[in-house]
Amino acid sequence: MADTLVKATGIEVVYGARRRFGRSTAGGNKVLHGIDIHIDRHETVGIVGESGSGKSTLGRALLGLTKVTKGSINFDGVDITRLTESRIIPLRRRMQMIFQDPMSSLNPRHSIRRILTEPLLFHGVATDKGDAERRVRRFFDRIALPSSCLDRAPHELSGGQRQRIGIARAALLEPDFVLADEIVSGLDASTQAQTLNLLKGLTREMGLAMAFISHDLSVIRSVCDRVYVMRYGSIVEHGRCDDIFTSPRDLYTQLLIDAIPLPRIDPGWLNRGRIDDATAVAATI
Amino acid sequence: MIAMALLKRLTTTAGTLAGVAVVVFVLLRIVPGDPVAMMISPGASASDIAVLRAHYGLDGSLLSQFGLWLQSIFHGDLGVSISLRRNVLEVLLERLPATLELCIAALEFAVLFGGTVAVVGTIWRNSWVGELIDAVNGLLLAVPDFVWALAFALFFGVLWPVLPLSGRLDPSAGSGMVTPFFWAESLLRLRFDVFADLSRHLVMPVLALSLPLAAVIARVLKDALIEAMAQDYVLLAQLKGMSRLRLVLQEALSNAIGPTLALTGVQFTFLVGGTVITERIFAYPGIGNMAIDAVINRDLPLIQGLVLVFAVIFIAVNMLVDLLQLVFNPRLRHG
Amino acid sequence: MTNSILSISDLSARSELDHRLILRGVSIGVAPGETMGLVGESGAGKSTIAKALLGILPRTVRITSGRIVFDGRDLRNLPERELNQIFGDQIALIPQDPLTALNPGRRIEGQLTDGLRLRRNLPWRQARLRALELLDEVQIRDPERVMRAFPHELSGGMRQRILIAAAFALEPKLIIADEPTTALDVTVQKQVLRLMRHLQASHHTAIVFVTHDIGVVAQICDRVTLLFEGRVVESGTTAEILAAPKQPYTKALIAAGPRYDRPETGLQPVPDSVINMLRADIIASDGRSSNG
Amino acid sequence: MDEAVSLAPPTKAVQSHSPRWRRQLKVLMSEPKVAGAGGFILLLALVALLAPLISPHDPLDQDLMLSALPPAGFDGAERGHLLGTDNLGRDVLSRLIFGTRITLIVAVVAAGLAALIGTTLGLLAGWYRGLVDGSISRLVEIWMSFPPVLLSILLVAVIGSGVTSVIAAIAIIDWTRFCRVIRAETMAQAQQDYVLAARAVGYPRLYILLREILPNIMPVLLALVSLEMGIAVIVEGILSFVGLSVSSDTPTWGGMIAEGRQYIHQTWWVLAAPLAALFATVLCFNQLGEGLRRALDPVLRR
Repeated sequence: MADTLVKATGIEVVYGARRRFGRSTAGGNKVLHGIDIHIDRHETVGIVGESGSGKSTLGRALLGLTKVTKGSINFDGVDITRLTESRIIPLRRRMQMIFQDPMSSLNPRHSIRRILTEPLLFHGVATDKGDAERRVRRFFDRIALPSSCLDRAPHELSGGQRQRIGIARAALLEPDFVLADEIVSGLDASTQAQTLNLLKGLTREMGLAMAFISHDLSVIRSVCDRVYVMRYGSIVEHGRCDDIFTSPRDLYTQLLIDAIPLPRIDPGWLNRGRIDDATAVAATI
Repeated sequence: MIAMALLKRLTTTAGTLAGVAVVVFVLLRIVPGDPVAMMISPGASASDIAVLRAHYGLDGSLLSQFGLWLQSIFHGDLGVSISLRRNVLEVLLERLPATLELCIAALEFAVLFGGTVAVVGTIWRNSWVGELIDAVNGLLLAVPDFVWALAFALFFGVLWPVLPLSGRLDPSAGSGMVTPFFWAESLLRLRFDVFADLSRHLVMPVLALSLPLAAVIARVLKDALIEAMAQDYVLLAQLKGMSRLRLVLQEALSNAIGPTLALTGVQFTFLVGGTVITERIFAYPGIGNMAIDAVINRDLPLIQGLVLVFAVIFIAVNMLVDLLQLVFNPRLRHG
Repeated sequence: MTNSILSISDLSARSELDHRLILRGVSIGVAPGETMGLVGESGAGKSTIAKALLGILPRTVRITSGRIVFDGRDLRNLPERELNQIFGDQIALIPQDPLTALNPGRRIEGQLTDGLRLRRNLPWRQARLRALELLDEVQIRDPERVMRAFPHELSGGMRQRILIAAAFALEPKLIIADEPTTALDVTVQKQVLRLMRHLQASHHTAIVFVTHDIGVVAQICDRVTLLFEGRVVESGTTAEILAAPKQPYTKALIAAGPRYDRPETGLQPVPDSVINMLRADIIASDGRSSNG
Repeated sequence: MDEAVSLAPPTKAVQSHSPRWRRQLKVLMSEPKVAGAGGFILLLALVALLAPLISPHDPLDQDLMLSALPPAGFDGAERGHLLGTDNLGRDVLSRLIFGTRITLIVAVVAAGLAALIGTTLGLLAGWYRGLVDGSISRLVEIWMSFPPVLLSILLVAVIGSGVTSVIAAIAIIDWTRFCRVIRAETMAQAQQDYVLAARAVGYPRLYILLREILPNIMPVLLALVSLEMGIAVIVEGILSFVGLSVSSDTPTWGGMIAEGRQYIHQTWWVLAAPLAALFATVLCFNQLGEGLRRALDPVLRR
């Protein structure tokens, strides 16, 4: 498994556990129940699940941004689970993140120039300010953004522009691994398509490995090679997209796929797969 | 669930009280110079000083002094006031009711006036009425009780002398009140002559204390109401045929009170603190007025007693606010 | 549209803030008991139409021309008193976000019975019984407990069912469903869509279903009206629109969304050429109407 | 579902090309409250600076022949004394002008100190949470259990009167106001995605606090500082009213108010003039604060 880049084994995360002298006692709700997941180099892996499935928490745990209460995370052979902050910094450059809400993920008081050039200087990807500026301008041509944006503040740009700035911030650091957390939900079909095509192009050109989190199976199918299906903090099924979508083994996955309304006339769809409402009710209260 | 929240609140309150006790004890001990020297009246003999030192155990270690001091407080022995030559607790209990009546009257007026302004400002928020309320409220927020008190004294006391400038009751009215709670007692015993006179004395100090609180309530409650009015559930209620007033009172108010309570609590403690200067301006015989004299006369036991009383009031107010939060916010109750 | 319950003709609306046209001569007809889909990307004007039908247009939006005939009466020149009998009574709303559409500070019972008591002045006991029936009808297992519950104790799907029950409570002739399932998980969405279709059949209520998801339209709507920046691009039965769309924009919009059953075809953004052609047409017609 | 999308091309047109700080300055000045209130305070500062030049009389020299003169416009007024004289014959306007000095010094220095202490503790408590937050919050809770006015009077009495002790008293008491607000604002900002993004980039924790979060706290902080200056002016007024502020010969508004209160029936204007000045100053600091909060907050402004 030489080409495995990110590997997580038996991860558990508990929110709100009251910590007594470092040991987390009982209490608090367990959000992830023993997750095993791996992502190989240059591979795009989907993580899909409905709200409350824990997919976002898993994503942040993979990047070491959320403390894991049990299990370990390995990035390119290094166990980063309990690394101190200072020792994880060099690795940070190689694993980046793109956010769902372009408005709140860019610092409102920083100019776009500062948001994009500072990380390059911090990690030494660029030798000096001029080098950083050149890299950013070259990248702007690639993602069709006018370089006059550099002097603007985030709230002076459109939603689509801000989303591309978010992608640029991650890609400019030339990482090996990118986490995309629900980056297209809430966008119109057209802008969604533009953004996903841009991202697919970049991952191919830069040979990035990507974990793509979404609640939308159709988006997952058109972007990812493999997919993990999650429900209530556990993985119910995983495999190549072609296998999962044509012959799903797990009942919940079937339910999830069948629940997607397709833009074609399908009279039977509405009444197919009547799961007993009791289970739905019990599960959700 | 509520019991657990209460228990947690009690422990933090105990912690705060302990902290307050330590601060008061230390504050009065770090005073430059010998604490006793501060406490003795001029011309006291050497033996008096020795007695005082022994009484406060000043010869023992700081810790034992603190222990001794705490014990005495638990037994209600706050020491003897130097300037008044009377038991501190007794004096406090005698004058506290006057201040409490003043503060409660101010609170009632502030809640009524501030609440009404907030509701009216919300209903007509898109008209000139709304803008006018905002502008006037902006000014009110800037005027502290100190400025109000002096402005009233100037206007009602001098230029248009309608109200008495000082005191709590005209000696001529002949109170004949038994309890120190004159205002409440005169009402209960239907002594309207006394009640009227008391009220005339109370108008200016109550207004001076309550207007700043009313301005805060009006501003905070109106912002919370307007935010609630923008929610879908108010739109649905409107579609059910509710009148604008009922929309505000039934739909928005229940959710707007929660956030407003916290700020009103803090602001009310400032109001109680404000009695120190407001009572002084109107020579109103409450504990606030007495506090300034205590400080000027360096009457340490009395100062200690006053600071503790104020602290207890503040902590009680904060606890009351937390309990009310539980009442008004079902989500907190169910956790 | 001879026996239509709702007939909007040539409706135009303008924003007071920047004086731009939001609706440009929209005409839509809805038959009793029929579900009409209003589809379009954000900014197409579908939500403005929905608000106009409920009389809750924001103060800054003004209808400049056109007629809205509901149940034979033109809403634009009815007295205020009569309009109040229609909005929220004969025309009801199913809102989008169940999290903000129920009052967090009040139990469910009050929010369900208010409409019955205010609009039908049912006594308190009778309104409570009717509310329990409604909860049963929307397949809620334990109506008594739900009546006493506060919104934060219930799931999103459960809350949306309650809102649907509230909408059908007054037996309206027309329901405006404003993106009712957008905020829900896809499994919950399917249950809610199934419930709406079932209730529509038993109450034969017309529904104007506003959404940006063409998949949902395909499964739930009898007819569809596609909007682009305030103008009707195409309108017809769902089968016609999906099988043989006449306008290039319609074809492009259907193809834009990703599809799990045909991964290679999806992700084609609407080409700029199609958008520019539409816009040129709009500017031309704006020119005609403003000096016409 | 926002409806009003203009016919402009998909990406928003990018506005003018002036550098960011000039645009921010233009925005600040366009806010009426900032321009108006700011202007008055600048004027006040000038008056304080040039007091000896512009003051018609020496604030201290008494002239019993001209005592208790009413202000201009009332019968018995004297030309040279616009706002009249007090019962010792001292010119009210001159004392008012010189009083501005103490007022502004106390306002600026006390508010600055309180801001420094409170903001530092607030940032630390809001960002590092855990034990740090617990102990600071407990300290604030204890500190707020004392009535601020009484505590300041007590402190000044203990430290001894004088401008420095007044400033120290105000700072020691009012830092909790900054700590409470800045802690809440820091916690709110810390939940934003841009902070998570900074952590993802790998910036150290302290760097994120100072370079990413602090700039976003500025609007609230600046507004609070100007509010605090207004409060400091009031507390200084109260302290000199109670006779604890500066030594009696230096004129202060509070001192004038105290004398005015004593002879309220004979010379009401001796109370009215400083009271009006105090009110105008506090009102301006307050309005400046609100103006700054609205002008500097991009979301509010859009």
